[in-house]
Amino acid sequence: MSETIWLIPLIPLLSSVTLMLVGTRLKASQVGALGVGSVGISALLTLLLATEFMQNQQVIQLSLWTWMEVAGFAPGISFYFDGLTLVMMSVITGVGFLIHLFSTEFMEKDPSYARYFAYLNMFVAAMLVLVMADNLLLLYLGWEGVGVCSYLLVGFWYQHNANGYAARKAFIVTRIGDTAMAMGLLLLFTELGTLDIQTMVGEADQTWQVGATVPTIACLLLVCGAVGKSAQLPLHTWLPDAMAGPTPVSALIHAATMVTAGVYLIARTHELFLLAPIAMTVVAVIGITTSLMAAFTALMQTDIKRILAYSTISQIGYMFLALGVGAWSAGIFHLMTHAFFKALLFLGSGAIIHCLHHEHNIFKMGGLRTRMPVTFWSFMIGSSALAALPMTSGFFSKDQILLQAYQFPEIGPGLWVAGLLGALLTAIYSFRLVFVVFFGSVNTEPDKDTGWRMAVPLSILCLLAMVGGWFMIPVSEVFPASDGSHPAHWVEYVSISVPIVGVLVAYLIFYTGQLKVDRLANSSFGKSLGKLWLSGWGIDLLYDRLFVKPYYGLANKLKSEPVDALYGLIVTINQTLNQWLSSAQSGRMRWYIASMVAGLILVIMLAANLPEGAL
Amino acid sequence: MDGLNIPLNHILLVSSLLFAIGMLGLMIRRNIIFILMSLEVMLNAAALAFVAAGAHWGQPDGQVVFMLILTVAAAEVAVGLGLVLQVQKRFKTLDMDDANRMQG
Amino acid sequence: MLEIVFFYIAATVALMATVMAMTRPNAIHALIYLIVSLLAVAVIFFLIGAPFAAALEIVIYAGAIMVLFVFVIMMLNLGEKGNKQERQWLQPSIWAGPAILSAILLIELILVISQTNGPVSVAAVSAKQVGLSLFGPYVLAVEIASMLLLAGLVGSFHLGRRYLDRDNLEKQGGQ
Amino acid sequence: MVMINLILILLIGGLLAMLSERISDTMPRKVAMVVVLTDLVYLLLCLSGMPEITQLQAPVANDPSTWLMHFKTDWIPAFGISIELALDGISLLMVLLTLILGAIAISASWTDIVVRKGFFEANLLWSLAGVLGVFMALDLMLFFLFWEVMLIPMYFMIAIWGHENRGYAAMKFFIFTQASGLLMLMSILALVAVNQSATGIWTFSYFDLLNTQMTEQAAHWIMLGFFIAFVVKLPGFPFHTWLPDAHTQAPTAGSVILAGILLKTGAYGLIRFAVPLFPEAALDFSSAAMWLGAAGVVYGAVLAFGQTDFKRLIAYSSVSHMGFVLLGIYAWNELALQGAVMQMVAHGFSTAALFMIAGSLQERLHTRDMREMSGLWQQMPRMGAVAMFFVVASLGLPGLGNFVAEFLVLLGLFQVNIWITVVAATGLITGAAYSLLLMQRSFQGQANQKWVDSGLVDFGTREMLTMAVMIVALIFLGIYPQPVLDAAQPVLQSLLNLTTSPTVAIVEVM
Repeated sequence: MSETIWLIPLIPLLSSVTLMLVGTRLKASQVGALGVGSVGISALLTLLLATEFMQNQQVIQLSLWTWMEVAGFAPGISFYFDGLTLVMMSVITGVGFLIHLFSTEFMEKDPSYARYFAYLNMFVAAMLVLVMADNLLLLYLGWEGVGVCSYLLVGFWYQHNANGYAARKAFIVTRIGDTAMAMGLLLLFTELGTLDIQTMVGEADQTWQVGATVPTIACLLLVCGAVGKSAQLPLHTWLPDAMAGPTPVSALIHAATMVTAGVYLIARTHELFLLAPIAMTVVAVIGITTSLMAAFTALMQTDIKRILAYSTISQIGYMFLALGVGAWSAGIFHLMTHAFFKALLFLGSGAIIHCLHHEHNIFKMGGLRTRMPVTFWSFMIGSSALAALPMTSGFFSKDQILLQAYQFPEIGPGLWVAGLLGALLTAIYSFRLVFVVFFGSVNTEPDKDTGWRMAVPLSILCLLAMVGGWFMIPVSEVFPASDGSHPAHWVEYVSISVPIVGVLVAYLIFYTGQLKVDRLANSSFGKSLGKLWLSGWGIDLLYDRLFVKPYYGLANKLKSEPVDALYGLIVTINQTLNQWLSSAQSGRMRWYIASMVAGLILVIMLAANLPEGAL
Repeated sequence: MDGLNIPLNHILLVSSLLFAIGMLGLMIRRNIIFILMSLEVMLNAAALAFVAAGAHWGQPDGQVVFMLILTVAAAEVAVGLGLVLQVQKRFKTLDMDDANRMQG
Repeated sequence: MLEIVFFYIAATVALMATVMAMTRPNAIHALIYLIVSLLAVAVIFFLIGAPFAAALEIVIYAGAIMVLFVFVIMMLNLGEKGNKQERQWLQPSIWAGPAILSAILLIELILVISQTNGPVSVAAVSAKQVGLSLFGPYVLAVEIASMLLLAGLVGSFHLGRRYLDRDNLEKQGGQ
Repeated sequence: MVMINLILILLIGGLLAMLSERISDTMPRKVAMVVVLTDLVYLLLCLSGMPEITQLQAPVANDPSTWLMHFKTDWIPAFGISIELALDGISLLMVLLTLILGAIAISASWTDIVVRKGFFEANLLWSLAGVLGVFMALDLMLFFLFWEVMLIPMYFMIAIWGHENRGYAAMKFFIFTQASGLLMLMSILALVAVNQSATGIWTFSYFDLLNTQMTEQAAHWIMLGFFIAFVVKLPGFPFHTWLPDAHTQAPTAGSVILAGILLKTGAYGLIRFAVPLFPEAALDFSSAAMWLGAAGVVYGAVLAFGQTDFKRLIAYSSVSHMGFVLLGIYAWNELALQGAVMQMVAHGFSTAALFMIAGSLQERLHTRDMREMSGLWQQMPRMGAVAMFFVVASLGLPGLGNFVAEFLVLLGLFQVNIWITVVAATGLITGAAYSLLLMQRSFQGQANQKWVDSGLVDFGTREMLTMAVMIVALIFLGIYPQPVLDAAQPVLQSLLNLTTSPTVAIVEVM
């Protein structure tokens, strides 16, 4: 098995290429079989691999060929497999498989069915390469690969310009982070002479002191990449717009897998970050700030997918918080559980959208509890997990994060309080969604309920979202063990009770209506605050003014090619000269004579001044 | 022919003056006839200088060149006046500027 | 002694006549001044011992060439209108610039000339001497000059004939 | 002799193609295709017969016998001018690229040339012959001759078969290249004269002129002459302004050859001549050259973003990409040089393909204005998919050739100057911006009813086959670039050895 792990990304890739080449000639059922089947096989292989790994705990390193070899720079097409990789691969292939299955029904009517699966398979392949890469350059290949797939899928319905805009925004904003990350790679290679992750961290340990400048800069550059990909402040603006893509895509790429690549990157290179405490603090601060910012924003959104998008940003903020405080395994754990419940929520919302004629506004839904029971229960479970209600998967992971954040030196309690506030908000917005959509009066009648291809993935994900918290992720070998001390019990109790309070608040406001917030909402302060939150703190607008518009302006201004004007000047000079000289050729006899005389005068003058015997 | 002789540079001075006047005429007149006349003056001034120089050295070369100049002047006037007639016929004027056909 | 006096008188006459020739609006008047100038130059030739040149000057220049001018001017029939126009053209603004240029050139020439010194030769150069060197060392130049004259002959014949062809004469007569 | 034959086949083939127009209207393109493929096969056969090819050993730069091929015969012995051709790894790569892209160019203009087809194909082949000569000539006079030979047919191609504003573009192209060619000639003569005064021997041979003794002042000026001549061709900022016009107005095959091959002659000249002939002077100049390169990267990208003309956008993207080549060359270490060579090859394919797509669009829509295109994917999904592939290739997607090139350049550059690297790296972002905009404006969005009604034809077999060649090439370069790197490595190593003489150390971190 260990020799064939390269098959796991290859199979979806081959399927993707096949679909691209001959997809239009295949029947829909064949396309579906190929698309789902390939990921299914990968999932199966991953499962086999997992069982093997659970028995022998053996790290696999497999080198296929040397990618390029120039002056000591020799990254390989080679894979590295350990517990962390296993977790990621399981999520990608497992959740990926379910989402593919879901898609066969969701996208059934789309004329570009084959193209959709081609992209989706390609994404799975790229994502697998990302997590399996044993060097940062191959990781970067996967990293950019998923970026392109994300671009293609967000802009899948290319006929609408808005989708194209969202897709480009997603790609370019993440590209900014990617470029910084590439600079990080350059720095790391220049300093350490390799990009091979395992060798590199070994070198780094020997070369650098904790807190030295170079690793700090390198780590911060990597963080830039992670921030872009994982939609954290300040590069988060693309994710809400990326919801323009088909909903299963949002579930797979923009909730479960790709956006967590940043978390994976930091976890993978955590040995470097341990050398750069400043970078870690930065990660923690970015994480918690993003988390709060996104949670406030999610409170005000009306588009079901945008709520989930901001919630994703917020949850990834928690993961960043975990990484920043050194709670590596908690971060990865949350990554996994988040993949389960957020995929569930997205697929659930996909089901709603699918059955409600592409309605996105939650206030036009309502009362769907009885009409779509499977979806309702999915949402109930998903939201509970998201809000971290006790015994759900989200509870275990988020609890771990908060507790370890509390123990972080100096700013720990502060982070904890902020995290709690986030958790409260999370509970409120997630149950706001549930109460508005599933309770109350029916505003739009669904024309159908979900078919089995939607119901099965939903059910499995429900199960995972419930019991996922009991999984033991095999990362103890990867990350340094935490010191195992526990904070005071009251900290734990508070952490547990906050989400419940949140649900209660949501219940009172959005279900019974006993808690009136109208007066606050209608006050001028409340209004402007609401507006600010609705627009995502106006960051989009700010960037538009600060970067996008000036860039367009610059391009427009330069369009006429100022450099060419320089060469135009040469032409103008020549033309002027030509005019002068040709005006001398006027045909006026007297002018000619006068100039001849002038010439004569000159000649005599020169001749007279010449020294003796020169002539 | 004895006694004081005429200084060479005085003759050359006269020649220069004649030349300058001829040239001035050449530049200020627009009528072709006058231009031709001015040319004659200038040629004549040059001829004077040659003859004077020849006389200075007591050699015949100066006069030889004078004769050559004479032929040049004759030919020039013959052709020039022919052109004058043509110009008058075509342009109904003898003004050189009006006869100008260049697009300068 | 007398030659010197004559020389200065002749020179003065030549210069003044030339100036007059250059400034007359009437072509015939100008021409007559020019003839005077040429005659004065002929006197100078005679005085500096070039009697043959003086003779040629009178015969060919003052005689033949100037007569040619007279004929052409008569043919063109410029009249009073031409005079008026000429007067109009002789404004100071027109001749100021050329005058300055000419003056500069003149000064330069004078400066150059002032370096030479010495009188002209006592003995006259006879026509025989001239003839000998013409058909001796300068024979090639003579041939060229003859060709030039031939070309002038053909050219002027060609140009003049067109002017004097029949219908043109009729048109002129008709006017 | 092999090298002479390669050039002669093209020259005579051009003549045949021109004459074959009398047989039938479609004959010239077939003849041209056969000629180029014959040339390619001939080269490959000759190579396969050589044992050296399997173990490309480091050629000693100033010892021609260590090169892959070498040919020398007298031409004008009085001035030491000879017909000297030689082939090493880099030349070989460039020659192969030339022949492959030559075939692609002929395929690209299979149908869009309607007048004087014979003469067109002849010009194309002659231009290719000139390029081959440039890549192989090692006598400077011969090099200059070929330099001119490749330009004049190109001028005709733009001036006769170009688009609406061809006269202007052709003239601009001609003046720029001619002026730079003149500069090069002057530099060559100056170099030879300097060498003559030092050694007393007249020679134009590259091998003899290496290590010419000259004063620092002389070296600087002569180097600058070469530099400008090659950078105009490259084109580097600020000498690039002929390129957008020439590319935009040239017929498809012309654009393909211009972008794919002709630009590379500039880069080749820099690597082969401008730096090795004047190592110290080039070193002194390197940071200015690198800033120019970085400026080109950014400037090209910003201008590309502002364009509305499909071809013009690609043309500016070339400016941006060739900036990386300039950066790579003047960083002058193995990583960066390998990156520059890779970029030359990869950019050859990716841009040639984009120009082909532009040509196909022009043929179908009779416009290049992207404001009139929109949603073309719907009608031409195959063309759209192919365009998408090359667009992501040109924005440097890992796994495709351009990424390897750009990353290596940046990696090498980073060791030399960090700030230039930072500036150049922004090219990756702006590159994404204009590339995706191109895609958005032409193939995505609401389909323009005008084209829906007129019924557009998607790529056919011939076009897909041509594109497939380039797609496969780019993927291959992207995931297994080693053959190209191996071919160039010994040459670059020997050049580096030649220039990094004991006292000179190039590395200067921050």
